[in-house]
Amino acid sequence: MRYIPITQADKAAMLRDIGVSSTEELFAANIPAEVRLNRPLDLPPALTEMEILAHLRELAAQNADTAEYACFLGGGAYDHYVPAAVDAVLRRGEFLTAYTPYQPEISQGVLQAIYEYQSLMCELTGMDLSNASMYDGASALAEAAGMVVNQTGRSKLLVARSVHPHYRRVVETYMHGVGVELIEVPLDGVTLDLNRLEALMTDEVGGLLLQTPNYLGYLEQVRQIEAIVHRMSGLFVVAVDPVSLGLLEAPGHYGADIVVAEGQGLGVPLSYGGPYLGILATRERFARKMPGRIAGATVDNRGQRGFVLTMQAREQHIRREKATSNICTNQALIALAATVYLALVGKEGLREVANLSLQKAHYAAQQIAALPGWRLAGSAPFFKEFTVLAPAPAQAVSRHLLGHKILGGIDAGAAYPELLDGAAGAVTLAVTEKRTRAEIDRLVAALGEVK
Amino acid sequence: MRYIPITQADKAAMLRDIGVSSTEELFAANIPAEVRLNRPLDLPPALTEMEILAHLRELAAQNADTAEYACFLGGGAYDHYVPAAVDAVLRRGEFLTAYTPYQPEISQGVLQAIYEYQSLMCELTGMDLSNASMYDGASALAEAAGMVVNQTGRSKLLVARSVHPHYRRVVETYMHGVGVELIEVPLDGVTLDLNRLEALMTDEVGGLLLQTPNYLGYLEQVRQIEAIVHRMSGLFVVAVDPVSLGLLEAPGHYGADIVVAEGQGLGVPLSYGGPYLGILATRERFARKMPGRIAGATVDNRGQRGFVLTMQAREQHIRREKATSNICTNQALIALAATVYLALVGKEGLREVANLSLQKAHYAAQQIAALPGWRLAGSAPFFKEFTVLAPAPAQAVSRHLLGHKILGGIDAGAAYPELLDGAAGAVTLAVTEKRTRAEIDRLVAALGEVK
Amino acid sequence: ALVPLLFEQSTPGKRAVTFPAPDVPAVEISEAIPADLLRQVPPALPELSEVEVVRHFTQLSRLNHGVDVDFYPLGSCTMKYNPKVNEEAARIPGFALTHPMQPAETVQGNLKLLHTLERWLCEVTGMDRMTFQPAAGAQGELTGILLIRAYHEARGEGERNEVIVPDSAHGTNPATAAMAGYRVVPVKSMPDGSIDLESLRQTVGPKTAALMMTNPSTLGLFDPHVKEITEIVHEAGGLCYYDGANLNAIMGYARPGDMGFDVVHINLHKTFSTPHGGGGPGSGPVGVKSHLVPFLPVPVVEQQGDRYVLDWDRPQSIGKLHAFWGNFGVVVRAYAYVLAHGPALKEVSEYAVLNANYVMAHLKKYYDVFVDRYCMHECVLAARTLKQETGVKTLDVAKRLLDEGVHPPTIYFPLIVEEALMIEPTETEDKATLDRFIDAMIRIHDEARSNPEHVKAAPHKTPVGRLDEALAARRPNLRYKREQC
Amino acid sequence: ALVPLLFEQSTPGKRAVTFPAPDVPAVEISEAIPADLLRQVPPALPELSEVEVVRHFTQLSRLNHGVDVDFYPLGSCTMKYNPKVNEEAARIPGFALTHPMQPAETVQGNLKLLHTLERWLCEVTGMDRMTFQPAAGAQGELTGILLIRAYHEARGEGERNEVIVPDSAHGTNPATAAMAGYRVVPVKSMPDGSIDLESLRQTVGPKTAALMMTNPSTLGLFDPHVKEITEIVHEAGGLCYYDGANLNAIMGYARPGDMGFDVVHINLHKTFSTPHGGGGPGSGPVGVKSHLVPFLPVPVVEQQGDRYVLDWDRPQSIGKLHAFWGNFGVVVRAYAYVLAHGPALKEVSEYAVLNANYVMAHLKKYYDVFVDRYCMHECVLAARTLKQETGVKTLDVAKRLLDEGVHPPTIYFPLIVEEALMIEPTETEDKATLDRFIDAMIRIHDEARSNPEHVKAAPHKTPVGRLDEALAARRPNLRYKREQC
Repeated sequence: MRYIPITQADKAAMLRDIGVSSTEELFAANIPAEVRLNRPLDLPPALTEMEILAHLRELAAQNADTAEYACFLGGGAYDHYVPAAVDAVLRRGEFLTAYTPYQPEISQGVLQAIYEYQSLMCELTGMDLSNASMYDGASALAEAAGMVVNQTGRSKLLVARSVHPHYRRVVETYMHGVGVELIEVPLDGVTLDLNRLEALMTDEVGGLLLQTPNYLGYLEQVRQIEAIVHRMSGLFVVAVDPVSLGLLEAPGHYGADIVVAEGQGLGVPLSYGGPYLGILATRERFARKMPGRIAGATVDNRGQRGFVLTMQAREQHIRREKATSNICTNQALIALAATVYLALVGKEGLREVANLSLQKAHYAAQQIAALPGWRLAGSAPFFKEFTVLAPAPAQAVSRHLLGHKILGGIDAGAAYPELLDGAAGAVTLAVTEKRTRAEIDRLVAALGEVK
Repeated sequence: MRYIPITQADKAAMLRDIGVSSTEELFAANIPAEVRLNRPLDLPPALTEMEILAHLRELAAQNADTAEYACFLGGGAYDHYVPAAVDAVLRRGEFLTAYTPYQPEISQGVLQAIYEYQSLMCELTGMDLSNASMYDGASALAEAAGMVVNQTGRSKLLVARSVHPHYRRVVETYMHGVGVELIEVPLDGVTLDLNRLEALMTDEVGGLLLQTPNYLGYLEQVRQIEAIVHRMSGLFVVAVDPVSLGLLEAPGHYGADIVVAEGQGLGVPLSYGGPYLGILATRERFARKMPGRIAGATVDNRGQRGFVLTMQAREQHIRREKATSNICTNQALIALAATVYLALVGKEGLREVANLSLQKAHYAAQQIAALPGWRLAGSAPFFKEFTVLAPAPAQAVSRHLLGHKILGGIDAGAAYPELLDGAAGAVTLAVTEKRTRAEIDRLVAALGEVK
Repeated sequence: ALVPLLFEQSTPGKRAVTFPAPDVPAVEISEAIPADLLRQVPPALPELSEVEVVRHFTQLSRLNHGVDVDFYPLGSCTMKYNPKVNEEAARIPGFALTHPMQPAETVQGNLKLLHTLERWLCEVTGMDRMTFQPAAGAQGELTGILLIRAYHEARGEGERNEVIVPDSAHGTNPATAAMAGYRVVPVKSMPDGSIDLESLRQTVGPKTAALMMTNPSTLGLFDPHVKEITEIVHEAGGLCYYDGANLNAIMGYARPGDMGFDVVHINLHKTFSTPHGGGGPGSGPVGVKSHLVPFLPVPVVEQQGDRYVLDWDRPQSIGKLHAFWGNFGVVVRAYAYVLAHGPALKEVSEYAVLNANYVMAHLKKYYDVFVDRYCMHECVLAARTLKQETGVKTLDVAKRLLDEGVHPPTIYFPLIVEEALMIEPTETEDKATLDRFIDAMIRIHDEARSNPEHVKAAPHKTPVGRLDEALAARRPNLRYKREQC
Repeated sequence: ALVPLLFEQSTPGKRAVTFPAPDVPAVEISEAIPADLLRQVPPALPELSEVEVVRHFTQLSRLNHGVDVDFYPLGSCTMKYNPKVNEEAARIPGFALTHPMQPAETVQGNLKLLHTLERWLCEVTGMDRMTFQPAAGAQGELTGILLIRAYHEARGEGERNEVIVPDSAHGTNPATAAMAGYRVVPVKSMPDGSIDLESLRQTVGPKTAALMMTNPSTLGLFDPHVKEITEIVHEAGGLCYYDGANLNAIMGYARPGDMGFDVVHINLHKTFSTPHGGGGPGSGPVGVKSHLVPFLPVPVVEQQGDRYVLDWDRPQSIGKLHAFWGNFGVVVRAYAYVLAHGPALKEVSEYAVLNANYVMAHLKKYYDVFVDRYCMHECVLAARTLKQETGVKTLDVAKRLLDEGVHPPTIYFPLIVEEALMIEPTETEDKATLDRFIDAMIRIHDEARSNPEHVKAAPHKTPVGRLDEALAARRPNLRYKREQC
């Protein structure tokens, strides 16, 4: 009877009003015997609240976490600081336990927050409009790919090999069914090969999916790339790290047609990979092709400003098989987290986070590159993440760091063997504003022990 | 500028409106030079939010806590389970950041919660009325002592030696200034000596302060004691463990005149001793002598039920030096915690908590008493806490348990040397519903190793 | 404006959260980053103090309804109470502070939790394996249909290009099929929402890849021929997809796997009580029968002795749906929820069905019922007669309910019911709340006769009145721009 | 009723939180506990489900105003913003889950925190040592006066039995003196709230134990003769007690210790920004000059090398005020607050004073100001003229403010000002909020002339209207009883 507030007396009265003698009659009237389950569910015995928490704490204790370990892992999820006020807002029951604001008159809180989120994403990315959120960065990129195909009518797409391998895999998965051909543009060093891009970017190709900073941490030459893509009237899709936009140019200012991002860095805990936040922003002219919910401002019959869900003619509950996407439930609460986060750090704060991450990452890179047997995988500019060639396999590096209570060492060589160049391993490291100099020095010292 | 939202531009405009050129003028106009501090405060440099939490986590890591150690400590603070919904309610900004409900029209939330708290305390204790809270169990007992003196006009009070030594010390501190003479009633074994009580309880004595279960964990013979106290028209003040009232008779039903309690067990974290909750309930006829805030039901000018602070003529802000107490800020949020807790566990749940604690404590006591060299300090009935005589000094026992990740072993012999009876130590142990049989067995095994 | 926008409250120079000064030797940004990649104009984020941010969102929240505030019988959305202990559970540092790229040996707790919940949910649904990657129901559907596609392709039956979807289905079903590259073939429902077997028999064929079905249907009624339906599809070589939107009706009573479904998705945020968050995050795990296991997204959590690993080596896999492993924080909450019930999960469905029938029993005298049969976990009523007689339509009834402090039911869905009101009370509501709702619905029904204009002008007590949605669509204002304020 | 009482919502048999079955061999309760000590009738606690409890308190909270909701310029209460990080700080398991009876070696972090904050607060106040035992300001006062009593008694001057309290003082001052067994001797204030030196000179004498003083006074003005005042008292053999209620005005600018005070209490929930919680918990640490250190409550936290211990061996101690060591969880929050500011604590007072003067500058044309001088952190205005001219009194102004969504100032205090309005904006309010308040106060002033009856009937927009306090006092209804519902 956990969480069920019907007493036996109430149940009896209710059954009487319904006109049956047991709930079994209700089920019997509906479910034919041939599909009835005639045994109890084979589940562990119910626990009380106290036991549930004790059990889960035991389970969680079997993990290493970033409270105990210094985290230099990145690869699309970053250990940025989450201000305390973010969770204080998220815990408000009116946000936490509401659903999609179908009834705007009692949902102005969620609706205004979405409108503010959309506005913030436009400011960050330099784009005209944003939806109310996608599942994560990877599926946002896949939805953007679908938009490109729909918009251009071209069924080939270029994907930079420097895009996060998981993201590429998600794009492939989404595009497989609709028969889109994905063509990989290879690396030249640690960034996209512009010559190959130029050759591959034909007028049969809908556009390019790019990520910058890319998976290895390096900044792509976006202005040159933009020119190549647009020369063939392709669409230029850019996946970014939103935190980087405190320092780096907004994709809207260098010609991106669609910007996607993983929003986790904006006030969202690592939480073993989710729930995160897919950001998707685009140009006004692609508005009707955009997937996902959108809130808009309007007025009520008392003359007050208010907010509603709008442009719903794109969506599945109206358009069904002709919808721009099947997305329904999205990541509203995480979008709220990002909204609260950006309101808290503000204009200066985001720049500070970006700058601190950059400073510390560059310090770490310099120190590691100075270690005998270690060198940077490339000389391209980077933001908070970079890749180093190691004198040992990446897994050995990672294992060694664990012994020093450090999480770090994504195996870049596994995904990009072309990078190794004779080295035993290639390792990607991320450094956020949370990492202290002492922790970085500890990392460097530990790496120095790797042979 | 942490938490200060005035910008330099705003400041300038405000100074202009005020008609000064700097805030210094405002201070200069008020504070004479002779008392001005002419140097910066010698405080550590300001930290950012991120650094504050990191620093505090480091500090907290220097403590042993009950998440890591099995806690068998009691002595007025108990490791009972706090349901998650309690803190969810307490975090609501409207409760957390309000103050005493001086403006009832926008404070019905706090006021109704206080009214409900008062009602719950009356139900628990069997008394007619309760105030809105006192600081803690000890000061509640001291305030009750003051009530007795005021009500009876007798300036001597009996205090059972079996009352928590800290509580007795607080009562002494409070009573010292007003010249009340406190007379200690000694132990007979592990409970009050009824013969001595009978002898000491004269018609010059205002009453008796008793605690049951007492500091050593044992139940006092309240019915016999009540008869003795009332025979001399004294007032009978009883301090209880509110959790015990799920099983034990309510003091209101055996003639208590004032009931006080430490409310920590009702949904309040241990928090190294505070904030806790002082409960004070009494008979209707002592209403005007009761210290503290009281909420009452009334109606508004629209005919709706509402709640207000009432009976304020007792209080310091009206009566000044003639007030029943100087108390102003109390423990409202902790009273709210107790209210939420009791609503969550309800009638059955409180009984379950009490019963589980009793069952586990008795199991532990039996097992320990069966260890060679160990025996119970007395044969009186007990609830969730008991005292054992040990083959080693209490501090050695406590130290040994720490090595087994167990917190336990309050030194009863230090406060009650008469208890030792030749044993090397006397140790009080508490067992709540949170302790598992495995933990108790671990405790027993560890104690078995003590020589 | 009830609450000004963050941007409207912004003042240059205000700060809330600040960060420490760098503790490493400074790098010149201009040396690290080429000028053409540096931002020239910083993003115009609002500048506010912490008190303003907290007040802003506190005030916004107070304009919002949620399950924590009062009844929320939004049909099809299963707005049940979200236990507070689960919020604590998901915030345990050992879960919340783990990085998705940690080596498996450092996240054994996470992997064990995923593996265990997979087993439990397979038991509830009658499936063999499950993936937690889909972030919501719709992504679960896409995953499921792509699994079916991969199955057919692996068997050399890639020419199957049709997915059959009943006309009563949620919009996500046809939209999903289209996203997976399928032609959507509608099949008509009978008036009781069940699938017309004859029509189905005529629809299936060598082009049939799958049937997507919600059971109980969106009318809240269990399709008695479900076994026959899945057999018809299977005989035609198609597979059967179970949309778990309405799983809250049948737990412990029946299992999609036993009905013949090959794939099923579950909405953890509905049936397993994770908070809806104003529109997510959800979680839409997908379960499959053994013949579809090779196609599951990578990686799959496998147990090896007493260790758990992520298995990426699955050549037939459809790929990935999520950058990492899905909405793990949501999964933790669902795990705690199952633990809180054990085999008594069955009672969840029992009381969900009881509550829906109780509401229907009381309201069917006042609102139209098209199928007068006991319902499952939700009941679909309609204001068709009311509209004919008074001009008060379903939308008006819903808006008037707002004045009663409860969230209205889903309206105008399913599409096959005119002026529909789809009421899903869930099992976490007590009789008193249902009675209050029933009384309100009856009062509105009566008021529609005595004072229809008052109902049509509703809501009257909400912070804003009826909003001009047409204006919002005609002149889209989708973001703040400085010149607007 | 807006929200039914818990008891009115109760239904027999409902449960929220449950507990596991015993895992130890059963003991018969009747064997463990004598029958006459067992409860015959269980306490009639309400029986509710978790969803009902959460909704109940969520709904109640929505009827309540707090600093998180909007402006709360309640004079003398320092309703500043409470940083959210401090809520996290106090909940760190290493703090929140420590037991007060743990051996010192297992709580070194706690003891270090207490010892460090003691040092910091001594620096802010100019005192030598401090105790954290008092749970609130009033208990701090009692502690302080008992320390003074112990001092005189130790010097054989126990005959000093008078405490001098200005007539402008908070009620806690005289109430405290009486609780400590002293005769309260009032001393008149000058119209500007400062102490009449002549009158003071005539009042002090061999009976004088102490003077209790708030500076700035409750009129928000700093007493320029404070040094002379403390000297007069000291010369007469008395000690000086500083009521820290208004410390938020002077941090970094002046220190009670430097003004000649021997004892001071601080309200952590005011000046150091710990939440007021609807009326507590607070924390009222007391600082003393060295001559009072021997009398501090036991135990005292002492540093020995790099270890911290609790020192109980203090024969001259006044004893204890709290069962343990005070409201530790509140102390953690204050510690975090000091860390967030460092020496910039001075700016807290700077802006608190700026804000109060800004409000006064704008409102003194509309409301009476008795002392036209720059104020400190709060300003005292009055509606005396308004009342004379319109019949609208301070209470009406306050109630009308409720309709504006802000909490009214403290009213009818200090007692020496007729129709007083005591406004303390604190430093955590921005100019826009102050302007909104100023506008509202002016609007009400104007409305009092144009439509006085509307003001007198206020509030109009709150969930309840004016409440009948007389009825509440005449027919006390202080608890729910079953027959009432």
